[in-house]
Amino acid sequence: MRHRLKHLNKWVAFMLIGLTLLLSGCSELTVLDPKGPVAESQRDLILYALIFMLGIVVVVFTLFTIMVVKYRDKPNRKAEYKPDLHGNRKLETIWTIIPVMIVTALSIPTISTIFDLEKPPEPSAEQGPLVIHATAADWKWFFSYPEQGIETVNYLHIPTDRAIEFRLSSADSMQALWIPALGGQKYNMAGMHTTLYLQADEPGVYQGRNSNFNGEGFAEQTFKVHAENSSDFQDWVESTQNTAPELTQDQYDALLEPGIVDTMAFSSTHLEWVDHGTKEGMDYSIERHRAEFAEQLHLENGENHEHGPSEKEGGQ
Amino acid sequence: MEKQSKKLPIKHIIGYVTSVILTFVAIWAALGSNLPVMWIIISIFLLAIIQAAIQLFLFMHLIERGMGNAPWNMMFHGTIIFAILIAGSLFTMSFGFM
Amino acid sequence: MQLDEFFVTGEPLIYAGMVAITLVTGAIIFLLTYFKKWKWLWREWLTTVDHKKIGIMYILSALAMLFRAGTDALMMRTQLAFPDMNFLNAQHYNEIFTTHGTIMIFFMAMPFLIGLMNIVVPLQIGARDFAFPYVNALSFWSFFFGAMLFNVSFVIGGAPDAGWTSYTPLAGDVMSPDPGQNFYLLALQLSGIGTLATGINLMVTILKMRAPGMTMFKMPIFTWSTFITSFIIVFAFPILTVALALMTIDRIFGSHFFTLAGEGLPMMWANLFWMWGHPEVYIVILPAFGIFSEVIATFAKKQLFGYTVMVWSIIIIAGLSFLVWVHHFFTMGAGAFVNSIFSVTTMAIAVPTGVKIFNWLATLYKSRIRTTTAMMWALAFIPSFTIGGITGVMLGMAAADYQFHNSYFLIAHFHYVLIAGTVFGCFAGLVYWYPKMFGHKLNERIGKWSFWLFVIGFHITFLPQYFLGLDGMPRRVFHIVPEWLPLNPISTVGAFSMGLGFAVFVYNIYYSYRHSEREQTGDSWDGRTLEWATPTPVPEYNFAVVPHVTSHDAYWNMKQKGETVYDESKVEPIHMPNSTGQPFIMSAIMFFACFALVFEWIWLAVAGLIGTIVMMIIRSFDYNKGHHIDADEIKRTERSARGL
Amino acid sequence: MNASEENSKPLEYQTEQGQMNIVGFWIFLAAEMALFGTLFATYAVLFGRTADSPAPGELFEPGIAIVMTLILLTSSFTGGLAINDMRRGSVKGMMTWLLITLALGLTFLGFEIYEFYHYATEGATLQSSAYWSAFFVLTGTHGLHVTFGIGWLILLLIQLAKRGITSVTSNKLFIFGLYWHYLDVIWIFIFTGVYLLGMVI
Repeated sequence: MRHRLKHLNKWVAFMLIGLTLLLSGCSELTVLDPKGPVAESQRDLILYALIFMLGIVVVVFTLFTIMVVKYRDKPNRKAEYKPDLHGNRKLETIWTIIPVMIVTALSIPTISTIFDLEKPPEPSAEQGPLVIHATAADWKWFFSYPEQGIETVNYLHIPTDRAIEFRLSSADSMQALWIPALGGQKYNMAGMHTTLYLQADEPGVYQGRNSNFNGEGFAEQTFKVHAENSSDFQDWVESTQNTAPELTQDQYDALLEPGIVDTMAFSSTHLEWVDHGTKEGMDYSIERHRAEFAEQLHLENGENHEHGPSEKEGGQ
Repeated sequence: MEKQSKKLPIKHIIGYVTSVILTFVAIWAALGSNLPVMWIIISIFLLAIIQAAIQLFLFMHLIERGMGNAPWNMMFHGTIIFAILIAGSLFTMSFGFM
Repeated sequence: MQLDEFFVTGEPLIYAGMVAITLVTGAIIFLLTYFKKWKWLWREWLTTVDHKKIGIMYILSALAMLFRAGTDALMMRTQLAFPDMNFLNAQHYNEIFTTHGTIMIFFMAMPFLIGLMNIVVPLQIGARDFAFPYVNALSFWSFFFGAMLFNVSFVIGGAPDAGWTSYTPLAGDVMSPDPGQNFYLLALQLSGIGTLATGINLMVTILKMRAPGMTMFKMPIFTWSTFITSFIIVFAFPILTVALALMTIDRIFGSHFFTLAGEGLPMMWANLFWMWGHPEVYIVILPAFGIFSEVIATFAKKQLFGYTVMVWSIIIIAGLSFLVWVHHFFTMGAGAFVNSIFSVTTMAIAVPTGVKIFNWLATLYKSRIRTTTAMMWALAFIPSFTIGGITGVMLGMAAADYQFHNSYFLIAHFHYVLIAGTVFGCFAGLVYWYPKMFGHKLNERIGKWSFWLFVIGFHITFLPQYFLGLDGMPRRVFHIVPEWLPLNPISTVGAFSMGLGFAVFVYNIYYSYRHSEREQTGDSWDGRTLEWATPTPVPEYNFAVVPHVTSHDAYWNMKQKGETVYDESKVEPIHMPNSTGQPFIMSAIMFFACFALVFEWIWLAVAGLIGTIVMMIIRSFDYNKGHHIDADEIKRTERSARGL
Repeated sequence: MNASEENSKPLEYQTEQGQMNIVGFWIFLAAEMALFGTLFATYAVLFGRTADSPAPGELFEPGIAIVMTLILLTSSFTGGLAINDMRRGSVKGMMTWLLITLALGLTFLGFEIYEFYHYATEGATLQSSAYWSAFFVLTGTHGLHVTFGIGWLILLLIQLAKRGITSVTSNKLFIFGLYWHYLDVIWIFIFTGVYLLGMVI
């Protein structure tokens, strides 16, 4: 028996080494490598939970190994055999109370984080959050900056160290805005507004996408997020205001047709004539493109374009 | 067997008369009274629940010898599911977005 | 309608599928004719109301569906192996993952478990059949024709492509105008009615037909889990019925429940779907818990630890299953308060589940473990399911779920619970009860090969997917990008290992049929519950004499006391229901009606509906009372089966 | 259970199968509770989503709804009297009450069809808006249940006329009685939740 336990120790050591390696590898994973306070609070919550979970795994796996190794039926087995052991109140109470305590320990930070996520992250500058309307349409993104009076398609510029208030809605199917490096997702739905607060602390280019399946072009509905410091952002806003064309309703209607489009920029927003997040605006797109929704793209991998909209940015 | 049921089924008649009265009270509460809307809603649903109970117990013999516990048990849980479905849907689909 | 619109054209893979279907169908027809088995097929199988035969048909269908949906999975994994794969295009990939999910849940997991319940529950409680054998046959055939209707979409009309959750408005008539989605709606409706009927049937059977002395808390644990599962079915399936009907009315008759026009509310579909959908996952996991409890107790040669607590934890899980549905759409933005409530209810499920895990471990304590294949499936379940369970708790934390949702983390989680729970459970149950069903065991050596291939493959497939999810890989994309490279090919390799494991499992069925020793006694594993008290093969009336039960390990106690279940002096004539072709014919007519409705041929559908009503009227006027098996015949059967 | 106790039970309970049928039907009714609960939930959530079609308060007429309620309530009552007579063994009384129940059921259905037709002419149909879809499907599902019940009752009347009151026929009629009362329970909630509420708000 002692001999076997020694083996067990070796295994445990192996597992711990493996675990450390695994965790160091994890810091490469987008979700566990946050670039802003929202993603950071979610990462912290995940790691906090992970500690408890690994504890449970260690306990269960150890008990399991001991039971299976020790009580296997084989010749010359010395372990005790008690076929009529039918239960033990005390033990069962203990392993009811422990999960209850773990669940409580997980619930408290979860709930406080849930409420925090509904507010802009702690203001790092005195100005309020930057409002961006993120409107999804099959299979593209419109980002409208109402205060700046500009609109981009399939790419996004945001200032660092300032909270972004995304007002999410959809022109047609249900979609979700997800920028894993900056924080979790929320759904875009026609006829509804959802609000998502995100913030970038480090300048950089991050991947964003629609994460909720919505048909053929789903895999290509991605965009790049350019996080830059506020003066660079201001420069970009001004140059877009000055050089990009105005968005006309006809052009916008044409863009709504289901399909994949390149990046673009405009010096006005579609919010002037329709807000898909209201009951009045929810059938705007299907009223115009009913026939096109029935058509197929025949999208093949690698065809049409290289994984999502091209790097080139429109309007500049 | 004859003794089981009387010529004049008192239970049924009581149930019927009460139901008719309750119906008219509900109609009066909804259309004729000046109660605040919230109170109207609560009171008419209370009246509906009483009427449903009359149907179940006086007409449908929910509790009757020889049937065991399954019928009332299932109806009890059915009522809970009924409530979860309506209240839960309103809670998530309407309340959450207000 | 043009013929080339009717049949799916232009896909080499689907042409290959058509050829395969034609060949297989041709081969079956040829073999049946050549061996003159048509009459046998009709008399012994299509018209049977015997719960054991119906159970076998359920399991065979489920295995076929596992093959079909497993092939889908392998095709998906092939496409996702490398970033530049062009094995499936976007549309085809969407169809494949939709059918994979739908078939696995509705036409594999549920019928497999219901098949096991069919065979085992009446035997475990000492009953002669179901409470309503006719309805049982009807349930099976409506499931079977529902499955056929769904699979027909593959070659006729086009497969559904909106995901197994079919979220509106994507699945509505504007964005999915093809008949594919109608196939989904009507096939699920048809088989769902059968499931509901089975739920009611099993509840009444368990409530009313238990052997004398078997109080509720002396029922075997698998019977308990079946009872609670049936309870969930009774309350959850009507929700699905309504949700499917509403979407069908939306699509075919132009109403506005889930549409964008007419101020419809697409998210209401998600709400209704998950109000059914979350109880549904417990419908497929609780029976598996029951199977593991039986298998572990038998092969550990020890009483189940904490029987009462095990039962109560099932009941609590069932209750909570109706209170957590919102965690499937935390990201819908219903507000912090709503999300907090459902976070807590979700995590609360971990408590009874955790208790069960520890009770299983405690059952192994001071036991004597025989590592048969069935036991190995059950043992593999404990650690694998633990991983699935704890990641489930993490997904239940709404704030963290915003990052996990729609990602491969979620995919990994539910495959960890559904494969390690349900699929391992089905395999454990099948191996365990196989001798009772077919009169011979499955070969142990080949069984262990299939076990190791499948279990190792399973972990290689799904463990990497947790990390892919954390790396931002969303579910349902039809190609990967180079950043997700090293883990995706690994996952694909694992999937093929699972496929191989399944192939070996099926080969084992064939091999054992040819070579396994036939069972001499009814008690193949030194069992504990009443099903092992019957002779093998089980006579159609199950128990010549209904046993008297004193504990939840009824047969074990009888063996300990040296009692026998069979007392020839107590044999009396037994009343049995007659075989009937009505359930088969009625389901076939419903299939016809649903098929017509898929293509919106309303008058044909109405004709089918009238046909169904006529069948119901015929049934209403049918006062057939069944037949009796006389005592002498029973004695003869028992003597030869028991070798007396 | 001894023989005398067994005999003191009503006829419809006397066979094993009869008892199972009744318990099974109660479980079915519990499932129907979930079914109608889902429809009510849909109705409640879609309340107010009338788009361009008329609001319910404009179209609902208290008169029709009250008359329909009283008809169905009375038919539930007469159905109960039929069961009472069945237990007394009075075939004639039972058949009379059943025929009255049938007539009331048909009248109810007639009113409902008229009501639907009336709304359609006023511009509220299944296709008008989310609210009206929910209204027609909720009340329509109840109406379909009533229609089914009427068909069922006709079949039972034929069987009762042919076979009289036996353990099998009485079992069937008792189960039909449960169904018929249950439809009234549902209607009470439709009357309250749809008509009264629609006129209050």
